Amino acid sequence: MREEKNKREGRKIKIGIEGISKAFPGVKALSDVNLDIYEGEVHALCGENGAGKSTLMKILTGNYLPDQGRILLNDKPVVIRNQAHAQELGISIVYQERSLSGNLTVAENIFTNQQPHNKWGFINKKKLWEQTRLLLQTLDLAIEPNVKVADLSSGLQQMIEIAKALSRNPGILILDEPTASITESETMVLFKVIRELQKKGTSVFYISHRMEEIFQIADRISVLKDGCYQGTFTKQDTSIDEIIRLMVRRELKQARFLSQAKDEVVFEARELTGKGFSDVSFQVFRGEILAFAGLVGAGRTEVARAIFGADPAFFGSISMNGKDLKIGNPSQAIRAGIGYLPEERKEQGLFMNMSIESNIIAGTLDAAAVRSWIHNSKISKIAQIYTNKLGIKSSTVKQKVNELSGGNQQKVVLAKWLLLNPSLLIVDEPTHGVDVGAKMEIYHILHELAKAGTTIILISSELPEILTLSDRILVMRNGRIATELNKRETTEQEILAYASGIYQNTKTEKLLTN
Amino acid sequence: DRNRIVEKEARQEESAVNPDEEYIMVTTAVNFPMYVNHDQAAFKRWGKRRGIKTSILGPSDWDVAAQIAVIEQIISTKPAGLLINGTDPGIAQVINKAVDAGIPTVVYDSDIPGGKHHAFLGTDWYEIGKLQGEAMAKLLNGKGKVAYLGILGMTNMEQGFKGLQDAFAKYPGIQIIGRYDDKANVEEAAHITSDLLGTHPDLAGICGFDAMSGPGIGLAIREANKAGKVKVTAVDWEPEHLQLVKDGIIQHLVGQKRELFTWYGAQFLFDMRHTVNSLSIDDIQAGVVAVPRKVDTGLIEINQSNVAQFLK
Amino acid sequence: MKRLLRDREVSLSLSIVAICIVASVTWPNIFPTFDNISQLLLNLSIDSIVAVGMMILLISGSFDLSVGSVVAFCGGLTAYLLYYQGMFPLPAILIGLAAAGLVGLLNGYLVAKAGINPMIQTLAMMGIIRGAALMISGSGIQNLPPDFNVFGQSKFLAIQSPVWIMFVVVLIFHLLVSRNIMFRKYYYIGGNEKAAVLSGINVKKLKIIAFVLTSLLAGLAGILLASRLGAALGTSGRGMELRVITAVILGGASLSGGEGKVVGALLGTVFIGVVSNIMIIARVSGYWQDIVLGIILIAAVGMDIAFNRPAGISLKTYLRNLTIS
Amino acid sequence: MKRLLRDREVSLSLSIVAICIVASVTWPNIFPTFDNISQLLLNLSIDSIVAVGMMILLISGSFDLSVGSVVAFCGGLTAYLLYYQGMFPLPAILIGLAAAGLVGLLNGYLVAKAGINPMIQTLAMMGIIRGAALMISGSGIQNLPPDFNVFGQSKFLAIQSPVWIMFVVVLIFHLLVSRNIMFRKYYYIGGNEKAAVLSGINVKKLKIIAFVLTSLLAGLAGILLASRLGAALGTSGRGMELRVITAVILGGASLSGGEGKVVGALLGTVFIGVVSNIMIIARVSGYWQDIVLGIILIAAVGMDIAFNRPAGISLKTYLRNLTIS
Ligand SMILES: Nc1ncnc2c1ncn2[C@@H]1O[C@H](COP(=O)(O)OP(=O)(O)OP(=O)(O)O)[C@@H](O)[C@H]1O
Ligand SMILES: Nc1ncnc2c1ncn2[C@@H]1O[C@H](COP(=O)(O)OP(=O)(O)OP(=O)(O)O)[C@@H](O)[C@H]1O
Ligand SMILES: [Mg+2]
Ligand SMILES: [Mg+2]
Repeated sequence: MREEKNKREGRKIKIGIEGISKAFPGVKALSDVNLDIYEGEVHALCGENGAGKSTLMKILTGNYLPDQGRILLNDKPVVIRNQAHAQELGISIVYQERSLSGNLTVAENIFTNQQPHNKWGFINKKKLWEQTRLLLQTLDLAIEPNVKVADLSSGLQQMIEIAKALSRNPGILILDEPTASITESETMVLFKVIRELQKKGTSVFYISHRMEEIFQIADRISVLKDGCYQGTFTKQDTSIDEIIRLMVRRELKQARFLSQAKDEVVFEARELTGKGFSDVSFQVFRGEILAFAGLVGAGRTEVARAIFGADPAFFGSISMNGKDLKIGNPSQAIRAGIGYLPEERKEQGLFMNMSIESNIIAGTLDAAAVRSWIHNSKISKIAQIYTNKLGIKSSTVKQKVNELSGGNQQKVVLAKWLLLNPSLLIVDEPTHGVDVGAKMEIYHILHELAKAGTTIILISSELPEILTLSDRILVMRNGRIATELNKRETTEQEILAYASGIYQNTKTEKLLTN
Repeated sequence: DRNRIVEKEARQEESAVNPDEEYIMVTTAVNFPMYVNHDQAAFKRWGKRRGIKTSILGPSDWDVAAQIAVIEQIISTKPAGLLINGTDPGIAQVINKAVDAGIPTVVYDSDIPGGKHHAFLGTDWYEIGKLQGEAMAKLLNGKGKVAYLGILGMTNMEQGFKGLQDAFAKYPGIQIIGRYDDKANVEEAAHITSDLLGTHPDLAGICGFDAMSGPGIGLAIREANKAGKVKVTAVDWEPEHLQLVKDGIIQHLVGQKRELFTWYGAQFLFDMRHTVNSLSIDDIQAGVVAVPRKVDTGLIEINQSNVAQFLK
Repeated sequence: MKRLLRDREVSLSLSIVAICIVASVTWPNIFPTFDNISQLLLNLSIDSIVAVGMMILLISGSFDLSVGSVVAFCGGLTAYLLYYQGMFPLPAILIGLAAAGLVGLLNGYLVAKAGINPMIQTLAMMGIIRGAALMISGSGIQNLPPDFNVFGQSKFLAIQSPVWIMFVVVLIFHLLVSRNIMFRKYYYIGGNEKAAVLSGINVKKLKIIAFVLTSLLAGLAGILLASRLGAALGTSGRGMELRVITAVILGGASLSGGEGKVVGALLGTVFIGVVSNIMIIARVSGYWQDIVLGIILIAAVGMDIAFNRPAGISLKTYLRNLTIS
Repeated sequence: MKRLLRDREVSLSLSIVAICIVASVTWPNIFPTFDNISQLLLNLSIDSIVAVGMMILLISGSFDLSVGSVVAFCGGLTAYLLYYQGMFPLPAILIGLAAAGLVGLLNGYLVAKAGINPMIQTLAMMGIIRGAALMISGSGIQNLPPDFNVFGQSKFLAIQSPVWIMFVVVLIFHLLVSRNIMFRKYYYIGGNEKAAVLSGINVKKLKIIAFVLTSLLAGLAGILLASRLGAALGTSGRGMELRVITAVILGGASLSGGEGKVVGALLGTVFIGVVSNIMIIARVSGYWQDIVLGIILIAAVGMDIAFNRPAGISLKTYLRNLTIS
């Protein structure tokens, strides 16, 4: 039967997923999912946060055993026991969450399990580094193989994850939201690589919440909704809107936000200089959404962390509502009314082993306390309000966040900051791994904040996001502000051009020469 | 005639003392109060009297290997004499090493079988155990359950226990219900004792064998106010022990004359170094050692009757 | 119910109760007597008070090896002031506690601010303070004034004061840690220090406070011990650090931080206390004591883990997974 | 250069050299003599061998408190077989090592597979094995056969065999850990265990191996000690665990894992060894030796941190940041 189908399609099926179900305490993550991927095909998986995409992929990589159903590899049923076994079968994955050891070098992380070695098991460093260089070149990365991964920006770390997956030159490559923390230009590189792999007959599962990407790279698109399979479509005979409809089961209208900026300067940075950035000066107005664009490692996060007092600034000054600020640590920043939503939710944003409610209340315990005595019921109440407001999917607010899907985790971090309600909120990759529906919700939330007079600095690597949400755009390059653009008259191309240094306006030229 | 000889010796001594002549005492658990207040105090006092440099070295924990390490490191600096606390038979080798290096070497407290040290001053732990046993037997008029507290795995205490057993052998009515390791730690000793009191209502007596057994047992007995009901014998006569005897909580103490170990030990070293008594033309050539080989300084027994004499 | 069994406090209490029942049945007129139980509690009161502080430190993700030395030091200093300076109990005690607090401040400052590894810092401090303690109390200080000894020797409702003090300390800190804003923050610090900093929690300050608290409680324990003994001994508190940390971890804390409740600390010490008490009833003596205690410790934790195995895995599969390599 | 100073191995070596120079100037004809140095090395050889295993464990993110007991146990067992069973050295040694390996296997299995907290597991094991050691060798066994003692007492190039064995062990494991594909994986496990699992590394198996190795090395140390002293001490290895862990952390490891090199373990023990040797020469004893050692420890680590402060911060600012609360 399957044979016939193959013939009909005229293509060989690499992996067949048949009636796979998987339940976790409290949730049915997958129920009776059937889909298959051809040899040399790019197969996109779409679905809301918590739809079960990652779970399905983790079954293919032996992280979980399915409760029901079976996997066919080249038409032969296989039981994938563990990660190592999956690697033997030629399945390799870029996990949604980081799986790097920061204490080790780029080379060691990329070739974790198959470093070149002699018969005594001694590693051949020279060879290892050569191989690493080659691999990094294919990804256009100018990083030395012996750099500690912990010293890299999150964007670069993501590229290392990709290199790691490629290093095993797999027959099946799974990319679980690979572009969540990298920028357009890296994405382009990634796509180039994918196309080449495709030619070599590698099958690629591609998970993303960015519809444009999916329609750029995928051959076929499958949709999951609450763990149920919604069908597979070839790119030609479907549309973004149809896919989204299947994902969220409701209409999403592209919102057009109009500026809420008043002409009252709330925050100003003068000649701010620190590790990874220098001479950064700018103003933000009340109710404005100011975007920072730039390539990976442009230094945007560093600027944000310096303003927030998380890292020291070596030089320069900042002022809030005209008054100069001396900020030594984040708690001072928060007291001064500045908030920062970090880009690395697992490492910097979340208390993974704690409940949703504890995470949401983390910054504002006194909101749930009377004379510094905590009322747990209050915490739950507050948490409940915000989980509803942001539509966080969870069995209860007492559930541990490490059991949540990536997107829902992101919403939990956001909730914490909404609760703190700062007058200047810096959001670093706020929709990092958030599904289209939720993304819209977050856009609305941010916009509502702006309307209510909160000033927002948006650091994002997603140009459409920047163009939808922001009022003004600062493009950073090599730790300096390359230019300032107005949302109305700019385009993605122009932003990219400045970010990558193709255009340089006179101001930056001066900076670059001296 | 003889008083001339005496003068001669006296003069010899005075003249011989040179400024960088140093006598070193090496012990383990160097900060252990009993050592500090008896052994080390007497040793220092001796040095002051003679106007001779004395040093005291050793690890602060009970760590025999470390004591050996210290001795080994000292040997290469050729001190005038070594006064070594005989903590464990395992130190025999390093003692011999010192002797072979031509350093006058005296061991105190417990003798070291197989050690070639020139002299030993101390008491027989077997004797300590025996005396305690007999005292306890008297206190119990020959019948009752008895428990043993001490540091397990230490030679001298093992000998002590043997003495205890042999003493009890004569009294079939006495039964040892168990040996307990209080790790020379007051809380442990108190802990074990009060558990014993709580769980063996018929317990008649407790024998403590390390310096902390007494105070620990005493504490538990007081808190269970079983003073006098359960008889206690222990070793050592530190202030806290004496206090407990005075309060009638400990009935019998067997103590050592530790001051004498080190005072005469040091004197022996000095006499060897200065050949104060040469018994031959050349004692070293003749293989003669001109100090006593073994000195038993004897024991002190303390109970209600004489405790007042010891309380300062 | 299943949910309930999941936290260590409950499972540990249950196993303690179970053991006690068995013991009471086996030795009906030895174990469950009032004397035995009150003695048992008295013995673990000192450790428990120290364990409370240690629990808070472990929740915040660090620990303190110098507690044993602080016990000796604080007791010694107080005794010194009472005996040689003829001070009144209260001022002597206060000065003693202040000194203990200072030690904690030093530990906390050097760990939190200068970033010295807690292991090295507190181990070094353990040596330093032990030296100081021995210097002060020399051969031990006896005959402490009765009006100081009442503090640790008086009884209330036929139970010794240290036991009451222990209960009060545990109660107060259990409430604080579970309900108070400041103390709640230690869970965040232990859970994810980076995130705690970015959430505006003043991590360094709180860490220092935790170390100070631990030292203060150790100091209190030392003073109690001295007044129980009516004497201060320079050697007291030896080896306490590991004993206490073990009890605390047994009580649900983890060296990586973020977990544990204060009652857990008490339960941990109680568990160990009960076991060693029973061993003496059972005539387990000599070398066997440590062996048996060790085995029981491992067994207790092992079973706890087996019962809290991930849902959906049968005990059979769980055990099979253990066996196959 | 700056980069170089950053790793602990270099900075520690430098401070060791500095201290040695000062000592050589102060006591020109005591400290820098061949006798003293070789004696110094001999004394730290035992600890160093244990430290190597501990370093590997710490790199993988756990630790072992039972090493001290294993030293006593393995030495005692071997001595027992030699003395009471009249065995030949080689088989006795092999059986001793096998027993040590078994202990490690048990620790590793219960920690890695059953998921028992390493602190509790190894502390319990410490008690169990100490008990076993005392049972076997009681208060120690003397007069071991000469053909066993050669093992630890023979000299080569005027230096005692334990020193050579130490160097060989350090060298081999340094090479393995820094270059070998299997040992290298411990850095992944310690760095990010989850990631290691996700990358398909057999974490459990490797952890078990690490524990076995540590016990084997402790066993070797115990046998060496016994044959060096010609006797098995009942109390040997007491308190060794903390001493060794401190040395290893001083040598660049961290309790959270993923950091450290094997030479670091050696440097750590050497540092402590040199300091205590100098204290002996300087006749520092009694209360002061722990105090001095503690202060030096803290100072050493504190300075190391101050020198490796984040780039761009002047020492002045760094110190100011330390002062202001
Ligand atoms: N280890 C786990 N324990 C309990 N529940 C889990 C676990 N992992 C996932 N889940 C639940 O399973 C469901 C599917 O999660 P999954 O991560 O597959 O979603 P996803 O499609 O990847 O979402 P996202 O796009 O946000 O990554 C979610 O409801 C999640 O809460
Ligand atoms: N080429 C590179 N080699 C090594 N490290 C780099 C490189 N580029 C950037 N980094 C690291 O990244 C830091 C800047 O990244 P940062 O995250 O601040 O930039 P970003 O614009 O926020 O990037 P992202 O978009 O990933 O957030 C630098 O301080 C440096 O540590
Ligand atoms: Mg996912
Ligand atoms: Mg960034």
